[in-house]
Amino acid sequence: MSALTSYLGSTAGAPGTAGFAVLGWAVTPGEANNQLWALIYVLIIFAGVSVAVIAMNWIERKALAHFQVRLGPMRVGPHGLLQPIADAVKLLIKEDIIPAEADKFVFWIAPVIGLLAAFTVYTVVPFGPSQAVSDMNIGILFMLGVSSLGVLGIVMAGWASNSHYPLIGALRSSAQMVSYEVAMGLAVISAILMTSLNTDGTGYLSMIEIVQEQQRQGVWFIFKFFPLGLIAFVIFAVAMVAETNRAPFDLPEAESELTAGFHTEYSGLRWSLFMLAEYAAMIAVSSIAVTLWLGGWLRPFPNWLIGPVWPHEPVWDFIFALFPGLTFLGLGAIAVRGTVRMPKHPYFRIQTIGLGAFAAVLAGIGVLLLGIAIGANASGNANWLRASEGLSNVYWFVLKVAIFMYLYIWYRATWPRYRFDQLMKVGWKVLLPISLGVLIVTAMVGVIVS
Amino acid sequence: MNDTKAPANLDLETPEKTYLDSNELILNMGPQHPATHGVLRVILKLDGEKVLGTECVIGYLHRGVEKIAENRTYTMFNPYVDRMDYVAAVSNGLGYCQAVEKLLSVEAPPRANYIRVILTELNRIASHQLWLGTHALDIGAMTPLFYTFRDREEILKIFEKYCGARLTTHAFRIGGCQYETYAGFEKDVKNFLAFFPPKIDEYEELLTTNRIWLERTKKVGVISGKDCIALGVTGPVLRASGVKWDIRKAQPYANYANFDFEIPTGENGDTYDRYMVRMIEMRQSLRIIEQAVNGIPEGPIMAKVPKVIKPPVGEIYHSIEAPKGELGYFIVSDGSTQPYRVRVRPPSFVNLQALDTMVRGMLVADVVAVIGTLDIVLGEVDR
Amino acid sequence: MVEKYKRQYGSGIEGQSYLGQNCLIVDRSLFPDILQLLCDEEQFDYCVDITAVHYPKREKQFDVIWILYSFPRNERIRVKTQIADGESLPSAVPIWPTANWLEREVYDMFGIKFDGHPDLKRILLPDGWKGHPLRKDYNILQQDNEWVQINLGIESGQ
Amino acid sequence: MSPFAAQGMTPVATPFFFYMLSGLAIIGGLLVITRRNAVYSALALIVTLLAVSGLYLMLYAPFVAGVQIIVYAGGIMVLFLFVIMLVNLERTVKERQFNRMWPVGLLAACALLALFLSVYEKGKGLFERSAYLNENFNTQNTQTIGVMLYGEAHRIGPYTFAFEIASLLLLVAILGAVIMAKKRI
Repeated sequence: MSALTSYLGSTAGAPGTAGFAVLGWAVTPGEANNQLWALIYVLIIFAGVSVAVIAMNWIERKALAHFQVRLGPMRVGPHGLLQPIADAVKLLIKEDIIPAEADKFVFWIAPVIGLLAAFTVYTVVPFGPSQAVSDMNIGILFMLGVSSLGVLGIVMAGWASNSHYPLIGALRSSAQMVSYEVAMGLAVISAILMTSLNTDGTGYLSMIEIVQEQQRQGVWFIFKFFPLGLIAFVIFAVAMVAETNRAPFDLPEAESELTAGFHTEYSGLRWSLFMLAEYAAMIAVSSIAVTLWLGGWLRPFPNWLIGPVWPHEPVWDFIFALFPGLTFLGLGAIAVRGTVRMPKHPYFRIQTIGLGAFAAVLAGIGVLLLGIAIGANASGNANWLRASEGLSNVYWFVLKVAIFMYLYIWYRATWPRYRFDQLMKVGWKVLLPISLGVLIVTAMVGVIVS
Repeated sequence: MNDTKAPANLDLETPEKTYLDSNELILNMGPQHPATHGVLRVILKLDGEKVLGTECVIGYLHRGVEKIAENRTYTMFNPYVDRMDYVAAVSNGLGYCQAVEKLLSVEAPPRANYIRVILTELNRIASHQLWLGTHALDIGAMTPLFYTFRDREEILKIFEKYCGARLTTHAFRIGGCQYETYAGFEKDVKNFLAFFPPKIDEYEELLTTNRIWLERTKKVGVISGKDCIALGVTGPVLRASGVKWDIRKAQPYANYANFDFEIPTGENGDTYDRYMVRMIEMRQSLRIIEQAVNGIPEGPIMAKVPKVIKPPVGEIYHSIEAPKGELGYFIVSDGSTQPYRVRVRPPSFVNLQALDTMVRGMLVADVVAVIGTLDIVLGEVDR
Repeated sequence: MVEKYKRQYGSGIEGQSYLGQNCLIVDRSLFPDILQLLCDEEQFDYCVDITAVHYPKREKQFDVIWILYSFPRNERIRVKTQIADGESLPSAVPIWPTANWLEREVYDMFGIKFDGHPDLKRILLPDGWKGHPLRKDYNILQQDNEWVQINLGIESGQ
Repeated sequence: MSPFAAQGMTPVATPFFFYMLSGLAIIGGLLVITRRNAVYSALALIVTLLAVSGLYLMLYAPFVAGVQIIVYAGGIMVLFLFVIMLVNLERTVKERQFNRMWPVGLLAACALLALFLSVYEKGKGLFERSAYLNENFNTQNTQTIGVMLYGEAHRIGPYTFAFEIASLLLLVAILGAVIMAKKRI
């Protein structure tokens, strides 16, 4: 993949020297045509997304539980922290069941396709100006295209199971995804149109360039031509929930109607692949939204605190550079509070120690990040500064994506499920006309302004 | 009255002519299915997602309650009725006890009647809460389930303190109540009266004006009042279709004539109206409980009933307004200690018959919503 | 009311009241006209229940009972008839659609057939079951062991 | 002149990728017509489409490649599968794969091949000239397509008319399909 993507590298950047500062790399490995670093990035992102999915699993169960006046997992590890791991182990060692009447090959390959599609999009997700595997000049198209392939996995799973509920789930899923992709694509186009509203009139499809264009224009696109950007963003935010089959659009796996929808017949490892793909896809579409409308890795208030263009204002830079470390310290403090409030009983000793150790690890990471930020600022070493900046880029990006993840949980706790025809109605009769209108109005405003 | 077609039976063999000649799908919903509230099996004939017809297959929970009754004495059979509509066990017990009392020509003393009314209305609220939680869950809203179960707990606590059981309470005896109220009963009930209205507001906040909830329930599973009567549908379903009929008002029993309450009715007979009717019913039940707990008289709680119950030869039909509709007991006595025949007229069983009329031409998701809104309990359907 | 019908039908009809509840005892031959009349002319628009009672020692073994309710009159009435084993009754489904399942249950439990019922088959018990459990000669401990063995793969349902 | 050379980059295993992708496309195409099960055919078609989009990438047409994936693999094929799942597959499996019209089909295919070959022979010069698309393919690729299809400020692009005609044709096709399929509107 990286070999291919390297051909697509955009600006002919000079290949930087292979330094230690991974996060401070001047260009993406893809641009630098550096296969080794690209591979390392891929591995880091793969591991990172997997960990994020596992963490998301725990957070979703806990948050949902607290929405619903219950506690959620409490037994495996302190506050159920090890629950996802226990679940993963359980799923891995479960018997692998393929229904006798199923189409073996398609049944086998369906979750793989879903997972592949969900993970491949991360090659172009920009965690920072150089913190991406590659920067394709059609980045956003690539993301939309590959994530739209995920539905194939669902459709194939539903068909291959040779059972009625999965089949209906697959039918629903295919209709749903195709219809919402249209509205989603139009919303994306209106954001891309905004990238071209600069002095030389060049627009960008590249993920990194889109964010940098927001930086240059000094505004996140969600606030551009208020409320046009906001409307497009909301349309995307609705469509992306539908694209990822989450509540209230979780019809393909509606448990009260179709038992489990397209993965009714799946179990064990294969089922967990679907789960992984679903969460990975959620994170992926959220990162599209973050990139297009919420300024990607840009920290908040870019123009208010330092002017419309992006000169480095050392004081604010420094203050914002402290955030990642402080966040981890805060999480550590929450864990410490949990440790202190653990029941004082020998039975809970191991759990208390475990939670304390977890707090220590979080605090340690926090101290390390703070150290990098403070040290870089104090020493003024360019490499260190770049590393520190890279870290905060990744931090802001992840934070914004995390907000979307929380929204996903919130939706799920609040809303009933749409019915199939209503879902179609919302997609075709509400979202599509609005997104078309927004696109046209954005174009007109853009012409008038420029 | 006769223009409602009887629920035609599903012809599974001959394929119907469907849109674009695509195949119709026979979908077996249940007996193991998350949305069928137990072991109901609904065979759906689908064109894509559209329901062409349904057929209910019931009886998976059949325990032969009516046969058991013929082999037990009147007193011994009393706990069995709790196992029919197990989420409204108190109502079942009330209906049975009153039927036997009628057969014996005995009247329960006033204090017993007040206790009966309080517990029955509490049970009606508990039943509606369980209905609301599961119905909302069927439609996809997870959270109300946990809220309703949290608050139902308060009612079950009162039951537990009163008679020691939470679900199958066996609270009443033939001739009155076995137990005097425990100390603090009135306080507990009054606390509940203060505690619960904000909780109903909370449920309504989550659902009543929720756009998706409105779309999922309005114009779904519509049944007219005329159809309801023809199909024998009773309870909130009938009232939501605009028929203002409640046995508590129409043929009052157990002191209900003395209480001031209203019968909520709907207009459209759709799922949303049924939802609203039940929500208002909960509030009305609170009103009844309030009047009852404030006016509860002193006195005996048990009428003079012989130790061995031997009703004279004869037969009786007595029905009460259970949370789900008209719950009737038809008892034939041959003068012995055992009933010669007990026939239970279960509201869920008869209401379930309307499913086909309500879902024809709708979508699969609506079947789930309609099963939820009919508020069936399979223990009662199958007996 | 009873008088009116008595005049019309003669001795086939008899009124009875016990504990304030009215009962109409009607001869088998007057069905289904009497039900139709009750529904149309006397406004008994709601068929509450249909059930039966088994008296094995009688010549006409079964009492079949319709419990009717009139919304306009707020009144209940029972209609009762006696039939012998093997005799069938006309179905009330054309009059009250609700009779569909109720008659199926009576058929299931007593083996009384209803002519003109759209789909008379067992409702609570499985289709292949032998015997009708609410007949008095059906022992409560008795089960269709053959069915249990074939369909459930266990020795006995006890 | 290859853009790689312009950027001082070395193409890595280009022939390998070309043959791999073409091979995949051809194998996929063969599977489409030989599989009895329509779902397999559709899946094979997806493989072909993806391989073709890979070929577009190698031709420095990333925009077309992306659109190929979104529209064909992600959109149209999903609809294909949707329809295939709704129709009765059992009958198609039983039917003979190739009926006696196959020589005619082969003939038509050969004629098409000949047409392609002749176009290629006649238009060799044209293909080379089109390399100007690639000069600024990094940033200008999408813009160039836009200019070709829609034109610039006050000038109609070379393919604008054809493009608009094609979209009109599609509109008519949509209307026709709706009218034919819908029993009443």
